[in-house]
Amino acid sequence: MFVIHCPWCGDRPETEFHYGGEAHIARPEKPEELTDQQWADFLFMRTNPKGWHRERWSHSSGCRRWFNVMRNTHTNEIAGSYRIGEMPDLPDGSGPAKGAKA
Amino acid sequence: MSQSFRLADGGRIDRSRVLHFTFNGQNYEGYPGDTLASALFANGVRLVGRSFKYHRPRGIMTAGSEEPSGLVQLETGAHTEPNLRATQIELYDGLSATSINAWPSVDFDIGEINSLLSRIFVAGFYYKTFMGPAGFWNKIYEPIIRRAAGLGRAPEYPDPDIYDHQYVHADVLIAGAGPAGIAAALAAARTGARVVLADEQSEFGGSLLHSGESVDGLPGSDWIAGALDELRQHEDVTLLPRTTVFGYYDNNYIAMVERRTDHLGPLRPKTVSRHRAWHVRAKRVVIATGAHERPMVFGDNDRPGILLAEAGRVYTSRYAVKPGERAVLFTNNDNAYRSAIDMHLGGMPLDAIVDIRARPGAQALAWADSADVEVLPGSSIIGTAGRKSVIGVDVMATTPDGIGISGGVRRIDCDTVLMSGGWTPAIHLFSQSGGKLRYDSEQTCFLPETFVQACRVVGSANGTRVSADCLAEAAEAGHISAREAGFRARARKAPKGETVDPGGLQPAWVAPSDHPTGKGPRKHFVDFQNDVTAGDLMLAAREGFHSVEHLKRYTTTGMGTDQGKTSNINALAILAREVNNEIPKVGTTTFRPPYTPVSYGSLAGRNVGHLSDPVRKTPMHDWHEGQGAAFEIVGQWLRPWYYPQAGETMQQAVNRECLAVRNAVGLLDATTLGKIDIQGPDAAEFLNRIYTNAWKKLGIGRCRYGLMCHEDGMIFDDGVTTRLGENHFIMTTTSGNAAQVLDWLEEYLQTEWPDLKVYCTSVTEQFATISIAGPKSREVLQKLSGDIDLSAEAFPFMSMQAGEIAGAPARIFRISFTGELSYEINVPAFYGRAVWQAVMQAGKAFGITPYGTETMHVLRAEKGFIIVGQETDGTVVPQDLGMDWIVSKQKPDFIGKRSFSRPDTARSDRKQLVGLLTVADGNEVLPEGAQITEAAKGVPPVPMLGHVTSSYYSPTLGHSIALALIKDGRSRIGEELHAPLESRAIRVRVVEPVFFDPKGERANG
Amino acid sequence: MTRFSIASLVRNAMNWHQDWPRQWRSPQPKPSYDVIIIGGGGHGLATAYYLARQHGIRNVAVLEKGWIGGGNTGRNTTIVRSNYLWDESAAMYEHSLKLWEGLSQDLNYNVMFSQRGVMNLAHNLHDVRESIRRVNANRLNGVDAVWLDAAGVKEFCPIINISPDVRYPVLGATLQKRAGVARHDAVAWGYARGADALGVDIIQNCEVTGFDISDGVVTGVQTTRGRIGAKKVGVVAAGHSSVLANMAGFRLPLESHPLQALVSEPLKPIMPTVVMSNAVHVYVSQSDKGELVMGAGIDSHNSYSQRGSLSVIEEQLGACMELFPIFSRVRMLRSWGGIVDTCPDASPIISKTPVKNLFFNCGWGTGGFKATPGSGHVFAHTVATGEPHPINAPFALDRFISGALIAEHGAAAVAH
Amino acid sequence: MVDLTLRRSPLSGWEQKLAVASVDGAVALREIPFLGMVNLRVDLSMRGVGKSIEDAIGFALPKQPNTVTSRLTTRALWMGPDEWMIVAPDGEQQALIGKLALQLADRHSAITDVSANRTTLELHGPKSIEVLQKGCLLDLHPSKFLAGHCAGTNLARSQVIVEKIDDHATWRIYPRWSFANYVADWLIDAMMEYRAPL
Ligand SMILES: Cc1cc2nc3c(=O)[nH]c(=O)nc-3n(C[C@H](O)[C@H](O)[C@H](O)COP(=O)(O)OP(=O)(O)OC[C@H]3O[C@@H](n4cnc5c(N)ncnc54)[C@H](O)[C@@H]3O)c2cc1C
Ligand SMILES: NC(=O)c1ccc[n+]([C@@H]2O[C@H](COP(=O)([O-])OP(=O)(O)OC[C@H]3O[C@@H](n4cnc5c(N)ncnc54)[C@H](O)[C@@H]3O)[C@@H](O)[C@H]2O)c1
Ligand SMILES: Cc1cc2nc3c(=O)[nH]c(=O)nc-3n(C[C@H](O)[C@H](O)[C@H](O)COP(=O)(O)O)c2cc1C
Ligand SMILES: [Zn+2]
Repeated sequence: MFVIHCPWCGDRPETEFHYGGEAHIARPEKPEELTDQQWADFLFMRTNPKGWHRERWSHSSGCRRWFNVMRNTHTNEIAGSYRIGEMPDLPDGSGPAKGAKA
Repeated sequence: MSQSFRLADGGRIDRSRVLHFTFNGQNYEGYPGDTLASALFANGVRLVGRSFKYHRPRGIMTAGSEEPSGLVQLETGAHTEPNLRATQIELYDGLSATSINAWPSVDFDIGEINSLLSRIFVAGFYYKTFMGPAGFWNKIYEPIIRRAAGLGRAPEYPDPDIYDHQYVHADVLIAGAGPAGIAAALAAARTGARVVLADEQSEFGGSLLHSGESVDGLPGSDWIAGALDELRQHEDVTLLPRTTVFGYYDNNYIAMVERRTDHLGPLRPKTVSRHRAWHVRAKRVVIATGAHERPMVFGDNDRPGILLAEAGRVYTSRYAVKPGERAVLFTNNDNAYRSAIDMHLGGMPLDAIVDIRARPGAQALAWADSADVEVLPGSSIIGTAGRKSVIGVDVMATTPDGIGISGGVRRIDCDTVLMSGGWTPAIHLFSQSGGKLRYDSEQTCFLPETFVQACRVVGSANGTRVSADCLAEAAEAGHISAREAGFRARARKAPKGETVDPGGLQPAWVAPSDHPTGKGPRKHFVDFQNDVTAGDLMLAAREGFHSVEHLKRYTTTGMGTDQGKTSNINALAILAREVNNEIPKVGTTTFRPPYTPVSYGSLAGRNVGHLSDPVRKTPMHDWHEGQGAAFEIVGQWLRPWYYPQAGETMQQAVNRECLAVRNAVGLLDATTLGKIDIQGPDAAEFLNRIYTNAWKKLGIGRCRYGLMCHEDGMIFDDGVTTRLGENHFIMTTTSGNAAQVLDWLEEYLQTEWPDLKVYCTSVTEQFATISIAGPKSREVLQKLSGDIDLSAEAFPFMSMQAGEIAGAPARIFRISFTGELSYEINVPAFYGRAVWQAVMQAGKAFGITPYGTETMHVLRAEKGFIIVGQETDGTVVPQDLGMDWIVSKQKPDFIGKRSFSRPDTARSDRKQLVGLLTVADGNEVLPEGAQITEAAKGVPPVPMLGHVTSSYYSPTLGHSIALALIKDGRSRIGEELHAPLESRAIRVRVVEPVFFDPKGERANG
Repeated sequence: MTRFSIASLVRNAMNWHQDWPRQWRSPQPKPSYDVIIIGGGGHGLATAYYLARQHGIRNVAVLEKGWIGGGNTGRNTTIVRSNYLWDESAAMYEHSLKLWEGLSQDLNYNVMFSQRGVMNLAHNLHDVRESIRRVNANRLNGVDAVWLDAAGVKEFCPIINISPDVRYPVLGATLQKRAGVARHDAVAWGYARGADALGVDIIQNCEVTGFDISDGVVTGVQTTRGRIGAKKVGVVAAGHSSVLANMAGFRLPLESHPLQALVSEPLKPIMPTVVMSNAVHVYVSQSDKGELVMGAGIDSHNSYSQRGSLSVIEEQLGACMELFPIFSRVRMLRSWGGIVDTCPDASPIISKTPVKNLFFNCGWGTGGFKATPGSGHVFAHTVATGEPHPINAPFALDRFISGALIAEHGAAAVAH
Repeated sequence: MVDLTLRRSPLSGWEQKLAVASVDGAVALREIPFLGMVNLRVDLSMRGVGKSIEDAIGFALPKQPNTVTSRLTTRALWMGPDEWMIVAPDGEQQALIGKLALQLADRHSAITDVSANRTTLELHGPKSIEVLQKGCLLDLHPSKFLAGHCAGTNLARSQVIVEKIDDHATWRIYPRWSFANYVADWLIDAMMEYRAPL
């Protein structure tokens, strides 16, 4: 059970949070213009990386805010949290993925 | 004679009080401070159990939690506990224990026959046989194997004891309270840090409790007492004896189990948890868990009376008992001399030391010399004699390379053999933390190398062997840990320990014997619990099981209840030798929690029985209960299912309730519906995106039904939402989805559309909801609602009014889930009970009838209304339910829309909602979940068209009705199909899914 | 291959078992193979075995980054059943169950497939409805299934608590009698031995680190032991499937989650069958060695670390105490985790990919052990012929585009 | 006329049970029914909003997460960056709502009466921390969780709001209505061991 840093409430146990999967998968602005394949990409396809991962969490038992966490899925090391709309670099120096929405 | 092996004096036992206990039905005595193991030794009981596979007689081998073979079944009946280690059971008055895995008795065990077959029963033999003929495995072989396997017995009764949890934070948590742990705790506590110090034993002190060493010039026990006194002075120090640190999880989350009352025996208070699982989030962890001595692997090294050298000393020094009359030590290291000679000096004679090394250390020889104990260097015990006890050892000289033997056999009579193959630091917790190990070839053990979490390892656990160094490094670790946790104070002087060097060691993984290992009748046990011999390991290696993980699984070495604490290193060293690899390359198996077994009860804690999960009750619950309602579990809620009257069956009650609603008036507790208050200038736009239908033009005071889909187009929830003001809505959700819908709304607002100005607030629990339904509902309500005009014109269907009902502020929604004229009243939950009763009172004259969820289901099914989760299962889009009317064609986008046009979702022959009527017997109710086929019969796989989602007897219509999802169902209306059940098929006709009042006139009136 | 039998055991005992050969070789990788299978779990090894046996393709290597069977095959709760809801799944799992029924003899390796029955409990009316739906569907699909009421449940498993007073009382259960458990390690070893005997190279400690792809066609793999050429590559890497897909340049609809299991200390036989409960998230059986084997739910977050949270285990044991109050004093001996590749519809993917001659078999998530023989069998067909076997055709990747998902969440909520 | 005497709190009828569970000198538990509670959602960073609210309730809302500000008998608990729960004596909520509505009339905000949404349990005494720590994962140590702190969290299997009222180990626990009996049962159970000393 991790300690997750809520950008508002500080360090709290994982059981207070709800996991929301990979972050920065923006809902397409105009879904009707996408091919079925592109829509399937949005709906289902995930990077699911072994290593650094930007992911969404919601502090569901606390302040109910959604925010993002940078976590290494291999080691479970957590590098930090940031609010929706932000995009700090990952510890390995990589910035935002191309086309990713903050 | 009672306690004939008890030494005349000494030991940390309380001789002033005698404790009585039984083992295998025999009465014995012991003292407070004894473990069951020491008390058994005190009474000369050495045969304790039988081994797992060969049922060989076994005794106690250690004095601690690493014990592989001295396992017993404690107590009987509801209090019984299997597989406990005698070495960890604190003696209490009235204790009773028995041997396990022996039948009819430990003295005469039929299973010992396996021993004769042991030549066949080698590692993995069961993979090679018992394969045929077909069916024999289940019927013949497996039952026999199962009966032979297993150790103790599970209790047959529910547990009378309770268990709980405690969640705490610590600056420094210290695992193990030997001299190192205590020194670390002192240093950390002196800074003011919050310190938790835990030790699995009943007393703090670890090896100092028996080693006779001094600290700071004080006898060990005096130093411990002083240190504990000081620790108790610090407010923020928690001292936890009888507490095993069993798991080291991510982010320095430490799990421990405290045995709070086991040692009190039958006297224990029932209101206090027996075990408490501690969950500690620690800023820093200091691991001071000591080390385990390891056995020598030699011929028939498992007989009762053969034990670890250090254990011999523990029994004489700490418990003042002799494990036997005459002992021999077999070792490969100097330190064991010290243990054995201490024991000898303590009153348990040591006749000889057999040292596999040609040249024992000078210090060791001096110790032996001073105690006048004979040393046989360059010698090996090739085998032992005896059955239920060792009665002698056979010794031969080793060849100069140490691998072979030469010369004649010398028999040394003895009833106790001490063995020591060196020490294995207890790095279990460190490994669980994710830390990586390195191999130390001098000490022949694995030691911490790379740290992943914020911890330190000190003392014996760190491979530090000189006491003075242990104390110094521990004190430093305690201090630095506290400093890293934010506590600044100057370090004080570390306690000063003795500087005796424990001397050297020469690895000897298998002692040479008269037959090559594995090729003769002698067994060289490595894993004493699972009966894994050196021969088994060598066989596994020959068959290609070269990975240490394969070796473990093929032979089961290290998989017993001791998890190989004493055996793993020997096993992997033997493997390394067999495959010509280096020990560090072979590596260890994975260390996993728990360190020692933990009761399920303590992990479950208080989350059992009536506290296992919240039972959510509505404000009217007591009333329902008072009326004898039967309840349905819906998520965590309890909802009235139906209200049987005296003598009524469920069907009769439901019929009565249904008819009451259709003909007069009924009331339903609908409090569990989710309610979300939605406010903001963009609220209507938000609903437009969330629901499939249009919301912007909904008038104030008007209600509308909506469907929500997930992005994949599948229906997720439904409910009525009402516009309270230009920028203000109140949404209802299904009972089961209330929390999910709120989360879903927040998720979209916060992550996708932060530009929308909308606030959502859950008011599910703020309001009690009472649904009044039936032609008389207006009249009933009128009696309570004073000045609210309930006329159809003033208060039309699908609208809402605020006012006062029966003295409570209320919102009244004219909506209907039954198809009848109906009002849903929301009052602050405080008033729920009173208003409910007022409605009952007001309705009396009209025959008002409370109805439950079953009746609600029948009534809505008559109307063809769906229930999310019943007509839907995550694979259903609105169009499948014939609800195209609620899917906006105008809106450019809403959640789920894009998915409707995918090839499979756009198919015209998807499963569609239809009604079904039974053809032959109109009263027959189809089972919900019945599948629908074209033909009445067929050979599997029979093509299935769909299934019955809802099915009831409709008292209103006088026949049964059903809803079903049927492939291409809309175009099958009028067709006859079948519902094949186990023994017969029921003929059904496909009809429209609305059975009653298709025009909706009743609700509208 | 030396045949295993009681006779050969006795014969070898005479010689203190000195003559048993290796169960599989440990060859050096050849420069290239007709087929490379990535992943030496049960599914990968079974695929190799059936490629060699059914399709005569013997120039095959199985590349395993660690030790064979060390992935989910070696860490699962070993429940084998075929009572899935949808036709496509029933066909797949029943195909597999039929292979299980002859597997020990086929492999000449005792995989201890024990058909002691599996019960899936129902705790509320919704469960009951869904259970009956599944029982009916199963029967029509030729999968044995019965519905038991609470008394029937008690009769089949006398130690279960069916008191109506517990928080989530047992209202009944579906029972598949032909279902049961098997010895997980033996499955990997048995297939390995069988495949090896047919000429398949099993190469351990060989991690695939990249694919050689030219003009959209796979030509080989990069490994920690060098490049190995291949005409075709089948990836059967369970929790690591996404990692391999990412190497090949595409994404999969998978998330990797920790799933934990635990065993108790060994006990004398007490648990006669397998009991699963989706609603309270617990499943229990007892191994032949005597441990109670139990599984938990997945940790919600993605992770490739084979460890989960204690809280998940605690929750599951709370549920267990409700069903089996007599286990309260039993003790947990060991707990561990695996990495499961969960798929949005809780069904597997056995499919061609955007790269020619590169095939994936993944997405089994929390419940693929039971499918080991069947999955290997149809995947071998897919790899050998380049086209899916009729049984795995519906499980192709394109279902995520068309929307034709096979939603087995009901059967698979804690699907094992 | 609204009739206040008709009201029942989720733990009406539990008074005796809670009193019996309380142990002198160790830990005591009671329900404080019917406290007025108003949920307020608004963006405090909008100009003038802070002042408007101060005018309405007589003091400033806490900006510091998980803290409480108060004046006399009215307290404002930080619930989220744009969410507060204002707790006032029974009967004052309507006036509060009126004043807030007036002040925030032209502002995007949501003022919701949630007085019945949760009830209030008060736990007090030297053993109160130990009791809570049987099911609460927060660090409740007196040096960490101070008087005037509050938090949304879980207590055993229920979501609750926990507030520390004073420096003398007095806690308020706000469970949702339908969880109140569970939380009360759980606390009574957790207090049990102090009745019989170990
Ligand atoms: C705790 C737990 C309980 C479960 N219980 C059940 C159950 O009761 N019933 C059931 O049916 N299923 C169950 N499952 C699921 C089941 O274990 C899996 O679906 C199944 O074993 C998958 O088999 P596999 O051969 O595909 O995968 P694995 O056995 O995981 O094999 C994949 C192999 O690929 C290797 N690999 C990965 N990447 C590479 C690379 N780059 N190069 C080379 N090799 C690589 C891995 O090392 C691994 O050995 C459970 C799973 C878990 C974790
Ligand atoms: N390594 C050796 O070769 C060796 C051998 C014998 C004695 N010694 C001596 O032992 C002393 C070292 O002291 P130390 O404090 O490091 O070790 P120690 O053995 O004295 O103490 C370790 C303590 O940790 C406890 N413990 C172990 N695992 C635990 C767990 N998971 N949870 C809770 N408690 C646990 C044990 O009960 C024990 O009390 C020195 O004096 C040293 O000379 C060392
Ligand atoms: C069905 C089954 C039964 C097991 N029984 C035991 C057991 O009796 N003793 C034991 O130590 N481990 C047992 N294990 C767990 C393994 O030791 C090991 O933890 C598991 O295979 C995961 O590997 P790892 O812990 O090395 O990562 C069992 C595992 C499974 C899947
Ligand atoms: Zn927060």
